[in-house]
Amino acid sequence: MRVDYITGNTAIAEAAIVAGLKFYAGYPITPSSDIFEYLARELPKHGGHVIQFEDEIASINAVIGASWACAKAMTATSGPGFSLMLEAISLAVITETPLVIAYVMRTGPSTGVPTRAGQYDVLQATYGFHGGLVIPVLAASTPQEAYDLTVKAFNVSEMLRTPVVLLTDATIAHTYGKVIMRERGELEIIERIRPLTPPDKYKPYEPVKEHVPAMACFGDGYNVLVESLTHDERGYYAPRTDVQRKLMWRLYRKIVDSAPKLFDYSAIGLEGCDYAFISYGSTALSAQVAAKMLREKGYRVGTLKLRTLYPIYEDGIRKLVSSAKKVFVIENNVGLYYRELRAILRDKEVVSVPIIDLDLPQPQEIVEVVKQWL
Amino acid sequence: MEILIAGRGGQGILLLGHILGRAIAKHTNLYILGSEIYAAETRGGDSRVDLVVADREEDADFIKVMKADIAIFMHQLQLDAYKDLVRDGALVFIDKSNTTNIPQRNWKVYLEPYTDIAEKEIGNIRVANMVALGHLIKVTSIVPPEAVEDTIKEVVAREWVDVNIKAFRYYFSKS
Amino acid sequence: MAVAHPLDKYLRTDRIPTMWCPGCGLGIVMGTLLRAVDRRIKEGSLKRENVGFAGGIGCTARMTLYPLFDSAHVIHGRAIPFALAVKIVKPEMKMIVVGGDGDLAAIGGNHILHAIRRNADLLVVMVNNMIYGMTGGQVAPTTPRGLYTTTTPYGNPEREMNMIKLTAALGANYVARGSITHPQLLEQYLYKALGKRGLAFVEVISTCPELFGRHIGFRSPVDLYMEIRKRIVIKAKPSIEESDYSWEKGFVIGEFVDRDEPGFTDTIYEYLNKIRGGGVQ
Amino acid sequence: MGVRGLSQLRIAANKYFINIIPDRCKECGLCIAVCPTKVLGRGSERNLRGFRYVVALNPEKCIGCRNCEYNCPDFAIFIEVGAK
Repeated sequence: MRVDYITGNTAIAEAAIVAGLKFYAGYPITPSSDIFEYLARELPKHGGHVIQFEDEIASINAVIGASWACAKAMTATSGPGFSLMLEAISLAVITETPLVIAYVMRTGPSTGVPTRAGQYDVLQATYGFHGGLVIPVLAASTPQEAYDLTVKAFNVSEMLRTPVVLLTDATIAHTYGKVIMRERGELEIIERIRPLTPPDKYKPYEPVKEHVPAMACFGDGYNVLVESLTHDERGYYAPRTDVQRKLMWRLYRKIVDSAPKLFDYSAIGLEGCDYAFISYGSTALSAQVAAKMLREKGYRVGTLKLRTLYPIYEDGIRKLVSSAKKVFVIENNVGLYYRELRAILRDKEVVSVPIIDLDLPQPQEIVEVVKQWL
Repeated sequence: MEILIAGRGGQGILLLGHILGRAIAKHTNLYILGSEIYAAETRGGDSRVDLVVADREEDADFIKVMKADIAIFMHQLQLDAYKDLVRDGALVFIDKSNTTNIPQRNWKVYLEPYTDIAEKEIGNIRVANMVALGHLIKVTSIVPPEAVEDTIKEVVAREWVDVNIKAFRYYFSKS
Repeated sequence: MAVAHPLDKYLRTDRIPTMWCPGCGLGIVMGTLLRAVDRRIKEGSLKRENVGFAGGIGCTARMTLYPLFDSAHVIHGRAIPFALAVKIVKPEMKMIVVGGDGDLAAIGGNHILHAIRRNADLLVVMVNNMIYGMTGGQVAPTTPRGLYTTTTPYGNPEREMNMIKLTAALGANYVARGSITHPQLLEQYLYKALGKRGLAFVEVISTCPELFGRHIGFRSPVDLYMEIRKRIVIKAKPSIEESDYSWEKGFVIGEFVDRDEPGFTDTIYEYLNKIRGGGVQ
Repeated sequence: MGVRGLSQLRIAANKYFINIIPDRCKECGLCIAVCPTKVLGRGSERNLRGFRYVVALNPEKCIGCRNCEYNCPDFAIFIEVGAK
């Protein structure tokens, strides 16, 4: 165990190394680039490769390739870069390729304010790619969480053979914090399931455990097929409804059924509360302070900070805020994740508190907006 | 506990804040979050570090100072700009060399010529930040001074370590 | 006692016949490529489990579906970064990127530029049938000027893209152009290319009997094949300038570049070893 | 049987065997066109997929050049050395 005083971006890079990162491909983009630079300096010392590709498209496709050579692989980017990666994320979904994308959100749309924060891309992070499935999205609000969730992101990607997004923003990226870094041996590190069957019996897309197939890699002698087309368990293209149905439901279920296992949050004062604040990422810090201010004024306000945004664990969230009469969803955007929560909290009044701020929404501003609803 | 450190670009504000934050993180059981603001495009513009320190992790819950318990102001401009972020009863360290107008507040003010001390007594105007840091540590004892010196050695380029430590020790060598 | 086709050992025979149209040149390219691989495996310079294929999207990229090797059929234009990453992580691999002119010269153009700049250790086989076949016969960057396609119904007004010149200019270690009408010669180029470090680029002039040939008046695969064969000029040591082609002028085939600069993989492992050995701070 | 489930014709031809796998043939005619001695010709029988697969009309003329094998896009024909 080590203790250090590092930024959110550095925490991600450090955690990736501990998780076993062996290949990083990237293209510079503010405010994610210092993850890249840090890894360029440190990862080779651990025998890993860091390569700057010609664009984000090449980067993510290289990450997929590296993962199929059985290296743990990641990239880091921000909104515009993530948009360029979307097509390949879809490829990673259908080919069930474990990989991690650290997504450091900045102010948008388009070039926006590249150095400043926002939470505009929370939906793009999981719904952006074509094909209508879901990938896990974890959200950090402090350097410590960035560290812990990066390790978790790798574990989830390996366990479920899926791309995983670790979502932060420009504020967390450059916030310093005390980070307790656990080393290998002090942490649970999950590795993908490798085939136990001999090559002639191996089917690259046949689930062996909870919808997840075992993964052989390039060079293992298994004649693997990485197939972007709709495929059967052998990886053979099969343009048939029965095959498509089976594949879609398996890819969907393996993520969505894991929601309880992936659910990660912190709750303060939710038991017996009248009002619940739900937030995530850097804005959760503002929401917690705002809640504290209201509690000091006698209101029974609890906060739920979500660290797992997708898959959504509906029952878990419902239970946590069950005593609240009103639920406020506080975000640094026009009210995006609110739509998700409104859909699952149908028996409650769910209020969107969208506060656009280039940095952190001010707690006082949250209090003022919320007060009219109390 | 909230600590605000503010001054103009070029005064070493970020380094001061980083060394203090790092020393607290690595050498105490306290939790800490820290954020930096600097106006990159204009040297001489705002430079500010906010540190939020708490006994429990969940109480180090914000990265911006709401009401500072401790503040360092190295320049008049930032003193004017951020004086309302400092609570009554706070300990406020002000560089007398760069200020003329101290607001009438219910603070415990330490008005000391950090810049002049650095220039005349240490021999390098650039270490005014460490003079101020030494003063803050001596008064508050947030972290043991040795921990700060270790942190200086970790963070500062080798050839500048001695002069920074000398500046940091200034107030400790005075009785 | 019947014997199997000599290439069956390298084929997912349960997927044969291929999806390609009758007379499509792609089957010839695949057979030729597998023969070249076979020679390398037989002589011991290549291990079977170390041969990997990657292709993007298009009829040519479907060539990744049939060989009984590690294989990746990825997204349009992006096979090069995929293959390069495999090669970097597992330098013992010999990665073969197969793609059409659309896949590699159009949508994937940026990746090929930078793969060559790096002298990435890949064999890139670009099958040039001068058309977008899979999507129905639209113009490609390689379509000769003047020819009809479904998106240039009045004739293609654009200049043909000469990938030989491009790859040669950027410093590939090996650049050759073959033709499906001369498969034995093509096999020589591919065999040689498989033995190269750095980037080897082999363009193959091929046919799309359905959506190129028929559209410009050749009614059968044989007619188009014979027409192309007429327009092929074999040269022992052609100059780069001679690689420019047009429908009228025809296509010079041969080896345009053959050099032996260090490949990307060697270089990055050299760095990595230095860093790990403490040679780089 | 060379291939599981597929029938294979093995025609003794001079010093060679001409092997044809009818169900792989797509009737493109390339092998017929590239044969320098006009050994091959269009057949009249249809295979599994309805193609009239190639036949060896004049096997005795085979010179073993393997042009047919090299130019067949479908692995449907190959030459074996060794017949008498």
